[in-house]
Amino acid sequence: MSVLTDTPIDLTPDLPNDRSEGQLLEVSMGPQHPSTHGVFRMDVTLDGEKVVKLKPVFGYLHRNHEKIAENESYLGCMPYTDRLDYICSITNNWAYALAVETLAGIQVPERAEYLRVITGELTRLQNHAGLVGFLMQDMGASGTPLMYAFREREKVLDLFEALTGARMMCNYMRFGGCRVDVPSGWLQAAQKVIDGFPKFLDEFESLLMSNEILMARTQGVGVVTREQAINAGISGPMARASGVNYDLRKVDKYGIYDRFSFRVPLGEHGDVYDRYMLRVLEMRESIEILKQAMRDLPAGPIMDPNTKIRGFRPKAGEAYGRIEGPKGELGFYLISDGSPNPYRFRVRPPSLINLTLLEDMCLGQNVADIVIILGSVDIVLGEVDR
Amino acid sequence: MTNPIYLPVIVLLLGGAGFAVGPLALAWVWARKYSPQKSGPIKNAIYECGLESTGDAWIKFKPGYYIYAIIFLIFDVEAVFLLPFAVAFGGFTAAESIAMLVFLILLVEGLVWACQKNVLSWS
Amino acid sequence: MDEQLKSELRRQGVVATSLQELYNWGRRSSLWPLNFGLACCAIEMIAATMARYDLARFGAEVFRPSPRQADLMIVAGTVTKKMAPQVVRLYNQMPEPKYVISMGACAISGGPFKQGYNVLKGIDRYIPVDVYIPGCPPRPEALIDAFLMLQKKIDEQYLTGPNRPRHLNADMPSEFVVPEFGTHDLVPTQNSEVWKAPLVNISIAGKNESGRD
Amino acid sequence: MLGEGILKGLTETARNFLGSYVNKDRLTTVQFPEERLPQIEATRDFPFLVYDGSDWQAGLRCVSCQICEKECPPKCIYIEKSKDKKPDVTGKLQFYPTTFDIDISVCMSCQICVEVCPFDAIKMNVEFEMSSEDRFGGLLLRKEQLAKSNEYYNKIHPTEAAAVDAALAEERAKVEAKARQAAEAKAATPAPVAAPVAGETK
Amino acid sequence: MTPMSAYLLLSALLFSIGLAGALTRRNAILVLIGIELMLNAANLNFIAFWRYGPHPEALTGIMFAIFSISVAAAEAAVGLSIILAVYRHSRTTDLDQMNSMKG
Amino acid sequence: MPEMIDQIFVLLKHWLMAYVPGTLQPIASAVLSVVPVLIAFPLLFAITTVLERKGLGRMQNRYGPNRVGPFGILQPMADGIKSLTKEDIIPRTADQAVHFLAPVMLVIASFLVYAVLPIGKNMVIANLNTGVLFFFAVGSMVELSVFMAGWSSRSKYSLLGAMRAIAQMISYEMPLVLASVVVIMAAGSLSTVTIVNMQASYTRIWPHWYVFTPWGLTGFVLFMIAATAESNRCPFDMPEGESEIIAGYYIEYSGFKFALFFLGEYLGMFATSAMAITLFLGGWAAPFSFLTWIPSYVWFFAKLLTIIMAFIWIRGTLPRLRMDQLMNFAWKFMLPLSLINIVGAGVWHFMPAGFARWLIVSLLVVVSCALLSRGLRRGKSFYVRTYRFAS
Amino acid sequence: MTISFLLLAAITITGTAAAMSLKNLVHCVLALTLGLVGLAALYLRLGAQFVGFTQILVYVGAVAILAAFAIMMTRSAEPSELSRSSSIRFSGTLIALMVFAVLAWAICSGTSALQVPGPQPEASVHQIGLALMHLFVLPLEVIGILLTAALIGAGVLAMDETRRAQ
Amino acid sequence: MNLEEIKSEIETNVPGCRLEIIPNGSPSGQHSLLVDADHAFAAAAYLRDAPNRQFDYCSNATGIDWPIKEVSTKVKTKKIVDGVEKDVDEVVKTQTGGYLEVVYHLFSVELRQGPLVLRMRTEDRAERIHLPSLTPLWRSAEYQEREIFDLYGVMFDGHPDLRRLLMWEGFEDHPMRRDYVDPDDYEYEPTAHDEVLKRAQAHVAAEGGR
Repeated sequence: MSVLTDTPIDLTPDLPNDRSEGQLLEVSMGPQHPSTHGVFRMDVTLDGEKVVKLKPVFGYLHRNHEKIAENESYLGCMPYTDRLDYICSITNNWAYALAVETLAGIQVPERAEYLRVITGELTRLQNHAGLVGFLMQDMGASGTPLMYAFREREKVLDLFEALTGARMMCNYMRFGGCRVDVPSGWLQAAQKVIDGFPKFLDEFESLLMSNEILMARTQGVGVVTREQAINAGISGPMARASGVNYDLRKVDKYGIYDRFSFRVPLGEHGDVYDRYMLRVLEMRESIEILKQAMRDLPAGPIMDPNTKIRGFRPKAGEAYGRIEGPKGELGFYLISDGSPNPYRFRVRPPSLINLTLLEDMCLGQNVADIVIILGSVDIVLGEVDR
Repeated sequence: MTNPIYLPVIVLLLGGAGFAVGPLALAWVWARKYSPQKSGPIKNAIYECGLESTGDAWIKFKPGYYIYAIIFLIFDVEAVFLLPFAVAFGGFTAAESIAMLVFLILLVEGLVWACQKNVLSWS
Repeated sequence: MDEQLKSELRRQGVVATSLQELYNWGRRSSLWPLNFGLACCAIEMIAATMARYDLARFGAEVFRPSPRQADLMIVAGTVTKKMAPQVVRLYNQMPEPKYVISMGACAISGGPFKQGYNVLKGIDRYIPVDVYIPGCPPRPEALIDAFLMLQKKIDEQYLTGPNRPRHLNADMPSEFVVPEFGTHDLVPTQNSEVWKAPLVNISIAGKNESGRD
Repeated sequence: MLGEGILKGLTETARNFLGSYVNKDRLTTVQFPEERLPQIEATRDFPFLVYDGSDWQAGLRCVSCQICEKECPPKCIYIEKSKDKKPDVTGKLQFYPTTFDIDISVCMSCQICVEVCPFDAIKMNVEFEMSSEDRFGGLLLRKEQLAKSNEYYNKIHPTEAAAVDAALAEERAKVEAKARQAAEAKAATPAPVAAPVAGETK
Repeated sequence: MTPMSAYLLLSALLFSIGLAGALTRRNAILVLIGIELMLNAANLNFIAFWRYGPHPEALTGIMFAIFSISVAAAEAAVGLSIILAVYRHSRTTDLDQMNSMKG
Repeated sequence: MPEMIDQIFVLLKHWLMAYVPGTLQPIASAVLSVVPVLIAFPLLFAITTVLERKGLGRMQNRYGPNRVGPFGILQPMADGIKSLTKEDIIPRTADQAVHFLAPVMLVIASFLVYAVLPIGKNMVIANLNTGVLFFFAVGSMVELSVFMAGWSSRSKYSLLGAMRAIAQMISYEMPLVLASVVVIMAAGSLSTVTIVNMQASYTRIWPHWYVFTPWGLTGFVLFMIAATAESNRCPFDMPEGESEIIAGYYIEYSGFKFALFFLGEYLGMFATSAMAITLFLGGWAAPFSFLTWIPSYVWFFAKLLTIIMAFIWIRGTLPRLRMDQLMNFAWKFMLPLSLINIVGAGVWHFMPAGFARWLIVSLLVVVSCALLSRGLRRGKSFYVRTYRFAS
Repeated sequence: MTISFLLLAAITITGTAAAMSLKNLVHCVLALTLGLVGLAALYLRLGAQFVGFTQILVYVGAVAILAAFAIMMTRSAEPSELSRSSSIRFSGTLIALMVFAVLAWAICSGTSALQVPGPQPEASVHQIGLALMHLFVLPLEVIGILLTAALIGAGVLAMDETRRAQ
Repeated sequence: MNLEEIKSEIETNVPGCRLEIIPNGSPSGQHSLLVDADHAFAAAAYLRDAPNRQFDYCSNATGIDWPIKEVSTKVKTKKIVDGVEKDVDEVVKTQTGGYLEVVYHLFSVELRQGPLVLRMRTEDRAERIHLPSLTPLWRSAEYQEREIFDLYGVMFDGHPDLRRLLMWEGFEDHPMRRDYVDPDDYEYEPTAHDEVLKRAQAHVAAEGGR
């Protein structure tokens, strides 16, 4: 693409592939932009409305999580993981707990595993619901789908609050189990929320799913092929929308996921619509998992009695633990040198890596598509920049 | 000789102008009296998502927009002919209507041509 | 505005008083926040505008994406050093009168992340903040509470006189210095016009030497 | 048919619009300053210090062991340990904090201080209306602001507080039993050594 | 009562302004606008003659004006397109530059 | 008596006119007919903003503004006061004069179109013979002011917004005009007063609104879609597309100038809605003959509010279209359909009254609608997909 | 000569003169718009309502936009530093002045017979429509062909190279 | 998945490649394969493309800083002290570290295998900090390698767009290195303690008490 200016007079005819007739407009979208989901920034070069170049700029929320964790105890790192992907703190806790458990070889009691599944899947529900709402917001729906999504999210947050004490920053899991057991009446409340959720999904679908505008806007936009997705390390619903059958709940069977029967939906086109629909379908599968987990929840302790929470010093060594977070593969890579602080604390952020293909997805699309492609990737800046 | 029918329109024009300028004047008075204008190089710079805006916004746009304006102009003129026709339509026979139809079809032909040449597809 | 103050003002002239009341009423009833979220707290800020808490009841749901049309900047989340110039520039680009709510621990002091090398230790180093909401993140109710506090603060402002707020005073600064990226840190690291921290608790012989094991 | 999905969506919003006048589920707003959500028991916000009895200074459970200060991830607790010992509510001599500050402008409400406290002295409050216009003065909670009675604790977290009370009572009973034993033993064999004080871990 | 000559004088003035613009301005778009102005001056004449003429009921002046407007519109469309097309090749709308590059 | 209430404003004007000296009478008459419009519609604007916010709130399961004044009705007043007292920022690099003129011109153009809108029986500011043409001619000035706003700000986003706005407005201007041609064909006049009068009669209790014919209904739908686009309302709110280009062409406007843009936009929306009412929904005419005792202006505003509600409803539901889809929709669907609709209206005219012409014209419209929508989808068909699950 | 005429004439002349002399092309277009609106008002004053509004519709609504677009697309909004050489400017202005002088002389000497208009003639849209479909039906069709040709021609010209090659 | 097997496979297929298995002391048992920088790209390409391996998915790439550290280990040696053989604890000082390490976690989506931990080491921490970039093989490494460059200062040869990812352009340090010192930035904190207090004290001292 050539930048055409007034001064050099070029009489040679335009190259056949040079379709840029106008001057390119370089716009920076973000860091303060209504639909970059935080302080994300893209330096976009536009030819009219078409994107010819897009460079993401990160780091506006780089708050040194990894460095801070190197100076914190293993327990002290736990609340920081809440703030990674601040929408789904519980799955972050889980991934971190899993990594520490792998590092130190800790067994988790049965009941704690079930509680982890229940809270984790609830997290997935509220994350996906919120995401779909935000996606619609990016598409220009003036808040309604987002409000409905948040209406349901609040119900889940109430459950979290009743269980863990906080709406967002749950700090619920500990290596070796969970922090607290469910209070009385919680399971019934949770059951009510879970039973009510399909109704909300139906409402959501009738509001949006067959909406022509939505389909016209999202289908065929931001396509990622299967090969691209795997090569770029795309994970989670986004990878599955491209047809990659890789759900860590099935692959790693971490926790007790092999006990539940649930299906993994796969997309074919890998476009925004597939990503959006995959999340809706995953919510339905999560509800299935939740029903089974609620049914089978055993009694028992919730903490491994042998695990020392305070002054925890794992043996020197390293471990990579990963779970299927709502956004994709959330991994923690820990190196211990035998001291109470992790020597190296690395987060494998699904949001960041899912953004790898952002430019490829956006090239040739319209300005309006950028925001929905970005929305469909489902990023949280706390995790992207850490 | 001024046609009195336009007088209310002129009054409306002035009223509308007053409606727009009046509050602006009021705001100006308020700013003068109480709330001083505070300009500054950063404040009065162009907003671009919190960054310093680089490069000029007044660039050469791609002509993709232009074709729409041309077609609009042509159809605008067509509407100019269509409106008197429509007004007098009640008294017309089929022959006159067909004459208008021919006129319309001529223009539609242009539109169809534009459609087929993909001129009308955005960027 | 308490009754005594009101009568006091009434003596000065009914017109001025009622104009002031009207002005304050208008300003406080129509606080349009800037559509601007930084981190975790932004989610709670959004939650505050959502159906459950509904900030719209106070006429504040008009989240304007452009600073030109916004009155209130809710600094919701961690301000990193990379972001700080942008925040300050956005604040500068807002027209007067403008208010800042510093929401959450990170925005107030860097919060849990204050030890980080890229985290600004409080947005009030560069811009004046009206209300601070502690919490990590504060509940949506806390934001509404702070919002009400801001409304009360606006209500108590004078239109004229030496105690009038900054935006009515021509001598007060109109914009604040935007820090620049240095090779190691922001330059300057703080705006001393705005940020005057008390020097407390930092005796050279700190507590570390004395009372700890 | 083009437009079918749009009509479906319109029906949905219309249902919600009309429903908002009749159905509580479709009007979920809690008008905050006047209406409040029912207090959820587990809610946590900022820590506070529990004291027993009526005198907050004497009854403070905190013995200034400084575990919470060390474990606090963002380091927002500041404790200065007393040089002397004062009798606590049971009359036992304990260290006490001369200064106990929590900087709630830093606190991340993670509850780790509560978890690690061996004395059940620090608990999480539910008060969230802490906004302040004063950055330097308003957000530092001193000992006197932090101290809250056990009754208050029982009020905000009844289940948890009851469990804590029971555990403390049990411990106290154990101590008393031990003391009694010791006293009996003392009565039996005069020994000048005082009974070891349970609960003093440091 | 406004005499007809006033309209005609105005029309002549408009025509001259258009002409002056077309002759003096370098930018092709402005030259085109100047030509449009000259056409408009003619339109004013049509209307004025229709109004003051002996047979206003014949509407000829009006019809002429309407047709003239449409022709002018077509002219503007094509003219501006030509300018655009020329610009595409020579990257200028400056008539002098266009001229100098022709040879 | 109902007649009297109906004409109360007209009578009031005549009564007041009696006190005006003869030479000033035309001016006074003009002022007296203009002032109510200048009061009523800005007031309606204020009411609409609060209705919109509350209505959207209700759709979203919340209250909406309800604190400022009783039930929040003083909210627009507070917004107005705030806007008035807000600092006015003109960007340094902006074109100052044009920057100032743009909102002013927008408001003037928006107000000017009300000259031909009959608000009630005998209640129109100027009964121009070419009323509809006047409406469109003045309405086209809005485009120019939007361009001025976007261009003069000299911000990238505003320029993008302005380009979008103009492209969109000129694209939907044509369907707007052509959709109203059918009514003009039927009414035989460009005068809005005549058009309403033509519709203000009844067969038994049923009115003769043009919307109750196949071409009228099609025209109405086309007109409303185009009106939505013309007034930049959702789902055609690309020019200010908040989530994409932040605030579009008025991104750099602050203070009351921004409020003027708001005002202009809403006034434009009211005007096009009122035009739709005038053309298709019988203007101020009552929907049933037995309801004619209700004053005509009440009916007018009732219809207007209904349409506004529909706008709000749509805004609360639909996501935004994309620019290319929008343009395609205008040129490849709306424009051909409105032309076909004109042919349909012609056919209707030349056929004898009866069921046959109903059938034929409806068929013509429906079939062409289906064909066009298929053509619109050509190449990139979209559909509700089904998904497979991994084994 | 009434005040209204003078006012409108002033607006028209100011607008058009500004359009021909301002530096910034967008300003020129805006000034042109003003001038043409003034001209349209003169048409209205002459009783040609339809033509007047058509003028606004076509020129303000479409031609001005088109010109503005052309400016945006050729990036000539900035005032060019180089203006035509003074001799060309001078001679151009001189020619225009001379033309005006000749025309003015002709007008002043020739049209005294038509100084007073007849009664307001009927020029309703209905009549225009009738005339259009009867007397002027052939010109109408010719205009139709012209417009189509203009559409296609302008389209071809404005199309970019690649599209044309297709 | 046997690491030994993989090692020998690579050794046969990538001639000259020096590999070393780094054992992992923790119960996780995730041992890793250390590749020399010169052959790392070829080895990685083999891992990605070999039909029986197909490590097509590079999940995680990260850097680790190992500054030079003196490790003193007590070794029990038999020594003759005063003519008597005794078990004596002898402190042996060894230097470890002194390099930057980059770790890749590879998985196979097709074969559902993993993780294979691949390590590379720079020669030192100051000058010879070049490593081959694996971005041409796995796009997922693009941002992660940029991040490693940003925070640790490892130069990746062959990376298409090696710029700072998180810190701003013009920032000079590599803050995740363990010897990075924060700039002197007076932190007001009413409850300053530990390091914050030290820094604040240093600042106050530098400012001359202010």
